[in-house]
Amino acid sequence: MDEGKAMAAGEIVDNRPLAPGHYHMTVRLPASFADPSPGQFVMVREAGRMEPLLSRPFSVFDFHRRGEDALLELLYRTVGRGTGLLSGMKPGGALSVLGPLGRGFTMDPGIRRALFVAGGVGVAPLHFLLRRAFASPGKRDPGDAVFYFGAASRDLPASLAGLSGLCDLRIATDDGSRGFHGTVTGLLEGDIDGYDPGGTALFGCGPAPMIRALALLLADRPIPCQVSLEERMACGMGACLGCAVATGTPEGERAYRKVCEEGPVFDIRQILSLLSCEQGGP
Amino acid sequence: MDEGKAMAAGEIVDNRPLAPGHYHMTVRLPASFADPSPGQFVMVREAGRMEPLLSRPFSVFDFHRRGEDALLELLYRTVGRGTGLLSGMKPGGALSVLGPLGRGFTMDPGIRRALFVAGGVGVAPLHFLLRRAFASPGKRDPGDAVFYFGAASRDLPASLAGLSGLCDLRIATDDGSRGFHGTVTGLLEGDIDGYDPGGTALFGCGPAPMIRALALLLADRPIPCQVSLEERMACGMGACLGCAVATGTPEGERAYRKVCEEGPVFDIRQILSLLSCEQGGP
Amino acid sequence: MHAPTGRQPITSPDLSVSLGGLALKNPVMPASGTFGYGREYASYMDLNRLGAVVVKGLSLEPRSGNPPPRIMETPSGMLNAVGLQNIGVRAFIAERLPYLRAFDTKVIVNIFGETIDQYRRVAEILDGAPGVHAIEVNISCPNVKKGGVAFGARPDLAAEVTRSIRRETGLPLIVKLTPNVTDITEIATAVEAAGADAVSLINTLTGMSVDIEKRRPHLANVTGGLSGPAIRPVALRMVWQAVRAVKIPVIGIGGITSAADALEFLIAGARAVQVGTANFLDPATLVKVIDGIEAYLIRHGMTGIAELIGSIDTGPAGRP
Amino acid sequence: MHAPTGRQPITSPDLSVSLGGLALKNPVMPASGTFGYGREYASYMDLNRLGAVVVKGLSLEPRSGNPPPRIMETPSGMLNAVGLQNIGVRAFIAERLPYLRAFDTKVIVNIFGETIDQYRRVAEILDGAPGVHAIEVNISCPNVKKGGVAFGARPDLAAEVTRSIRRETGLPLIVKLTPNVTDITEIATAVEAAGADAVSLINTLTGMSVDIEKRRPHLANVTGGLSGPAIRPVALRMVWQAVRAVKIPVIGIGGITSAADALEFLIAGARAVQVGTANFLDPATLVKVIDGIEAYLIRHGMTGIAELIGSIDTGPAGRP
Ligand SMILES: Cc1cc2nc3c(=O)[nH]c(=O)nc-3n(C[C@H](O)[C@H](O)[C@H](O)COP(=O)(O)OP(=O)(O)OC[C@H]3O[C@@H](n4cnc5c(N)ncnc54)[C@H](O)[C@@H]3O)c2cc1C
Ligand SMILES: Cc1cc2nc3c(=O)[nH]c(=O)nc-3n(C[C@H](O)[C@H](O)[C@H](O)COP(=O)(O)OP(=O)(O)OC[C@H]3O[C@@H](n4cnc5c(N)ncnc54)[C@H](O)[C@@H]3O)c2cc1C
Ligand SMILES: Cc1cc2nc3c(=O)[nH]c(=O)nc-3n(C[C@H](O)[C@H](O)[C@H](O)COP(=O)(O)O)c2cc1C
Ligand SMILES: Cc1cc2nc3c(=O)[nH]c(=O)nc-3n(C[C@H](O)[C@H](O)[C@H](O)COP(=O)(O)O)c2cc1C
Ligand code: FES
Ligand code: FES
Repeated sequence: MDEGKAMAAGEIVDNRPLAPGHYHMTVRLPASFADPSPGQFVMVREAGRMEPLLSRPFSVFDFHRRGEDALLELLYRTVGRGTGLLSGMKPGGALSVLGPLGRGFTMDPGIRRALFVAGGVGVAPLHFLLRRAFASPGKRDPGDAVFYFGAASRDLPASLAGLSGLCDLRIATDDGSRGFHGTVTGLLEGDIDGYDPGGTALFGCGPAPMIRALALLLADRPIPCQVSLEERMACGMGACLGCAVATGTPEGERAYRKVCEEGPVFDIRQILSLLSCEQGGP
Repeated sequence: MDEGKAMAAGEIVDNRPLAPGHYHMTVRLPASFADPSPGQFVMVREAGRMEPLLSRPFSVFDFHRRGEDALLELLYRTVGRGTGLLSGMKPGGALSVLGPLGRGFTMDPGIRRALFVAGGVGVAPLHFLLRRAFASPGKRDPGDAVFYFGAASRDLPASLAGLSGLCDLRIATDDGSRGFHGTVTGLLEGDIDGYDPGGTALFGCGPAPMIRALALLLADRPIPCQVSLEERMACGMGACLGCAVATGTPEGERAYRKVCEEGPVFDIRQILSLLSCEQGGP
Repeated sequence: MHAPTGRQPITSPDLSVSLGGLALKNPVMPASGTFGYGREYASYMDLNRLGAVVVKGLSLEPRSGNPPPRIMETPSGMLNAVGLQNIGVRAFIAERLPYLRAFDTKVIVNIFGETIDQYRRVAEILDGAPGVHAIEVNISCPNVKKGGVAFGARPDLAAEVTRSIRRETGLPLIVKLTPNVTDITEIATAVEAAGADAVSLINTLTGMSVDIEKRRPHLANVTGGLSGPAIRPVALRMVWQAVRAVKIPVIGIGGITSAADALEFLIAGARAVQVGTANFLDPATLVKVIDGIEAYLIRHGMTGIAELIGSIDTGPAGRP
Repeated sequence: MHAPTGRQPITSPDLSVSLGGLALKNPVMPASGTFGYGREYASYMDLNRLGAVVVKGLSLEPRSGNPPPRIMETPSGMLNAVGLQNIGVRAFIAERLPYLRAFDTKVIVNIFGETIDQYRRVAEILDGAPGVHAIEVNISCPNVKKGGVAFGARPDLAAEVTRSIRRETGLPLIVKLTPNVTDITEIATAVEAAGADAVSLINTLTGMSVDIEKRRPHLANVTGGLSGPAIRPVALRMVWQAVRAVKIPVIGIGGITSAADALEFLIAGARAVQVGTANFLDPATLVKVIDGIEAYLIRHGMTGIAELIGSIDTGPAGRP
């Protein structure tokens, strides 16, 4: 019996727009909230409200402890009812937070160069991974992290300018207002053959078309790649079987796996269908 | 076609507890909001929220115009989900307000003495009636208004101390912490035969037991009495037939009438059943 | 996927639909019992905007309805046990219909009875009344013990009511179905065969709620009809099933609060929609729904609502 | 009305109930399919607190379930089309049951099949498995085309499934009913006569929702099962009807999120309750429901849950 986890009471400390339709939120949680690892997520709901009914999953964008508090940071895009209501909440507002949940990214010690590929708000878990793996003293050399960041326009990358100190940041925008004019995978395509597959690893998160393009790009290139997937979730903890993603093993076995429990991070080569992956796009 | 009415956008200016479980709220409305008359009510909902689903009816406690604004005041008791959520709203919060609705009190010019009988939050419409009929210059003499106010304890009457300047205020409390120790109708009972039935009129609002006791008290006393009733409402405007109250005519006809449209103010002698009248009690 | 084509931008798409002989300027109307006799809403909207006005259910004789409490809120819904209170069909024709005739909108009269003969006679009376454009037959109201439930729950009885009314009137005949059945398509096909020009669905689901302090039902009638957004998924499923089962038009009803909700029904194949409980939340809902549908058609470059109706792609799982 | 009497204050009322031979320490358990195989929730609560654990529906062979998207939120509810994905009854016994046996709580195994024979064989396998305390037979899941729907919608088929399982096992047999029927009492009485020790209801209502931008259903399976607070009034009505129709215990299910919700069912006559969708909103819901029921009994001076169960006063309208 490993009893003891619970929904945590969260208080919004800060909630502000970063770029059109994108918000950054800081939530104060009790010290008992466990340390999330990069790629893990939380299920969030407004405390005391029943609409929307289900909690919403968000990747951890950042996390620190300060005194008795745990501070959770989220980056989210307003796409519907839940995120719309969330964006209207003010500091002091009460949330219920379940987590940290799921299995995050694994950064093999043998990795010499990490390539990050973020599409839009898919930057959230990669930001946390980058900070945990490269930003702390004694960690890896920022020069070994190349961060490909695609967005609709310059606004979102501009608002996350702090990234550039932690890595070699390469930006692609759909409207060409900053960096490469095109998709992030288009940008990566130009570079990819310059990287030595040995010792390189790719970490991706973004809208379904991005993940598909990435899978295509890697089809005949032996670079390991972990992606964080999305699926509609009810429980976030493996109980409802709602968040199925079709996966395949090299032996040809086909199975639905639970994004919430066995993911959200998967080896891109195990995902049979990327069609239902819809993280807020650039 | 008398088109032109609509749900009005309201902004909470102030919302604070007056007494345990009782709140006073001021709502700013557009100038186009029509003047309510005493006894009329409004249907209120949190703007942009679907839970609770139905709007909630509240009597007008007071109403003024200031410049371009109309200021609506409500007095409410937290009894369930809707009023509970309302009590948590902060200044700046957005409401949708439909009204003014229903038929209010009629103050016959021939009335020389008005007796008000309020139970708990039932004071709301009577407060507005008192202010409209007695508080303005050139209006009636406050000495002609006797206001019987029953409450659970001294808290609610104490918070509405301003009433005493407008009338002869007589308080009854269930716990005896102020005024008469007992029900408001018990207090009235001791006085009632001192009033000359000719030229006297009674105006009541309160929980069902109070209204029933009042009806009993008046059974063989020919004082006219108007009471504001409550019933669960869906539309507030006569369309759903949800708010039925059984009424009878002197000719023995029995009919359901709509509290929202034909009331909420009725001649107490027309009400066949007072069982479903449940306004927040003392 | 359905992006605007290279055609001229559409500025006023054609919203008109035809319901088994009844031509409506747009597919949006109130649901019976939530719009009074129309006049109640006239100060909140221009009734001329509506596809039709559907009035509170009428019976041969006036009915006083159920004792209060009659309504109770439930999660995203409400229960009602109004008990089909109404002024009776003759008083309606004498006192309420003249007002409605002044508007350029269709008047659909909802009727019910406790016996086949009562249904028949109400229809007979309405048939001769100028200003009545169609009859909607409630074979489904769950509130009245001897009322609709028996008719709407059995295909044979549903067909019998339909046939008997069909004989009385040449007016477009809409039969309104109850969702409290095992197989909605069975009832829909039975009334189609019996001469209905259209079906409308759903009426309310029968529900109940209990006051745990008093330990008695919230409604004096014990059970009531559940309506509102809570029932929308059930309504939409049944409408989709009915659309595939019958050839006559289907009118979608149940939990519609916005143009987006209405579009779900139209895309699933409903020829028109009715808005019920949402009228209580905002009395101008109907007009907002109409405006929203028009805006959607424009945004999607559609010249008319016909392009939208039934355009759902259900993929492999939806094939019959 | 029901104020505490002059008796000693009650501090720990008796919550235990008996379900056709199955003794539970309290009447609260999870609904199948919302609690995994139990272990998923062990870090959020002490499983020993529960009246029983009810596991995800099991079939003879493992099932991979439906393609995604499998769930969609609706007003106060959710649609699911998981498609009864499960590891199969044998893997359950080998891999999951041992874990559950360590707890001092009853294990109820939910089963389903596509043929009478499949049902029968699953029951047969479970009958011999130590640590299984009761079988709940899902004759109602609406997600699988060839699955439960046909059995639960017809009294004769429902009875046949019940009988065939009854022959295989002496374990307490709970038959779980679908609400997608015209008359729930007909099915309840049929399975009672066929040997069920209890009935549980309701399973999900079949529903649907449409993505209006993509113009296709939100669920890959087109339709799904509606659960959550939205369906509570329908569930409560059917439970109340079933309680009056059968003598065996009735387990109430549908939209329960709190002790207050659970109390509605108990007062209406349910001997026990199951909590489904609400486990997703707060994984500690079940324990909160148990604590809340106990607090209510204390507040009302009741010595045990038996005083509460079926204590509803429905007044004149509720008389049969
Ligand atoms: C593990 C995980 C991590 C996530 N991390 C983030 C994050 O860090 N920042 C962020 O902005 N979003 C993130 N998402 C997506 C986020 O959960 C959805 O955008 C959110 O649930 C939408 O809620 P809504 O009520 O606003 O939208 P709805 O009104 O429910 O739906 C609006 C649109 O959003 C899509 N959508 C709904 N739910 C999901 C979902 N679970 N996943 C993907 N698309 C969905 C719908 O298909 C629809 O097109 C994550 C999702 C998962 C599964
Ligand atoms: C014309 C009219 C004027 C009113 N004026 C006031 C007022 O000025 N101040 C005030 O505090 N309250 C007033 N009420 C009562 C108020 O509308 C209810 O207290 C409120 O709707 C309860 O909402 P809720 O969601 O908090 O309670 P719920 O959770 O819906 O119910 C909680 C309790 O309140 C009772 N209740 C619910 N709705 C009503 C209702 N419409 N009337 C009476 N009891 C109800 C229920 O029976 C239940 O016991 C008025 C009601 C009417 C009809
Ligand atoms: C208060 C109320 C009264 C109703 N009265 C009738 C009626 O008289 N005749 C009828 O056919 N349906 C009646 N209905 C059912 C509605 O017309 C509609 O079918 C149902 O409410 C579902 O739609 P909604 O969810 O949009 O409300 C009534 C519904 C409500 C809420
Ligand atoms: C995701 C999900 C999966 C379910 N799986 C099963 C199942 O395997 N077997 C079963 O009998 N019922 C299943 N159900 C139905 C529930 O047990 C329950 O009857 C229904 O959800 C209504 O209760 P609720 O409103 O509390 O969720 C499932 C429900 C949900 C939401
Ligand atoms: S969200 Fe419930 S199993 Fe993944
Ligand atoms: S509240 Fe709808 S008619 Fe009175």
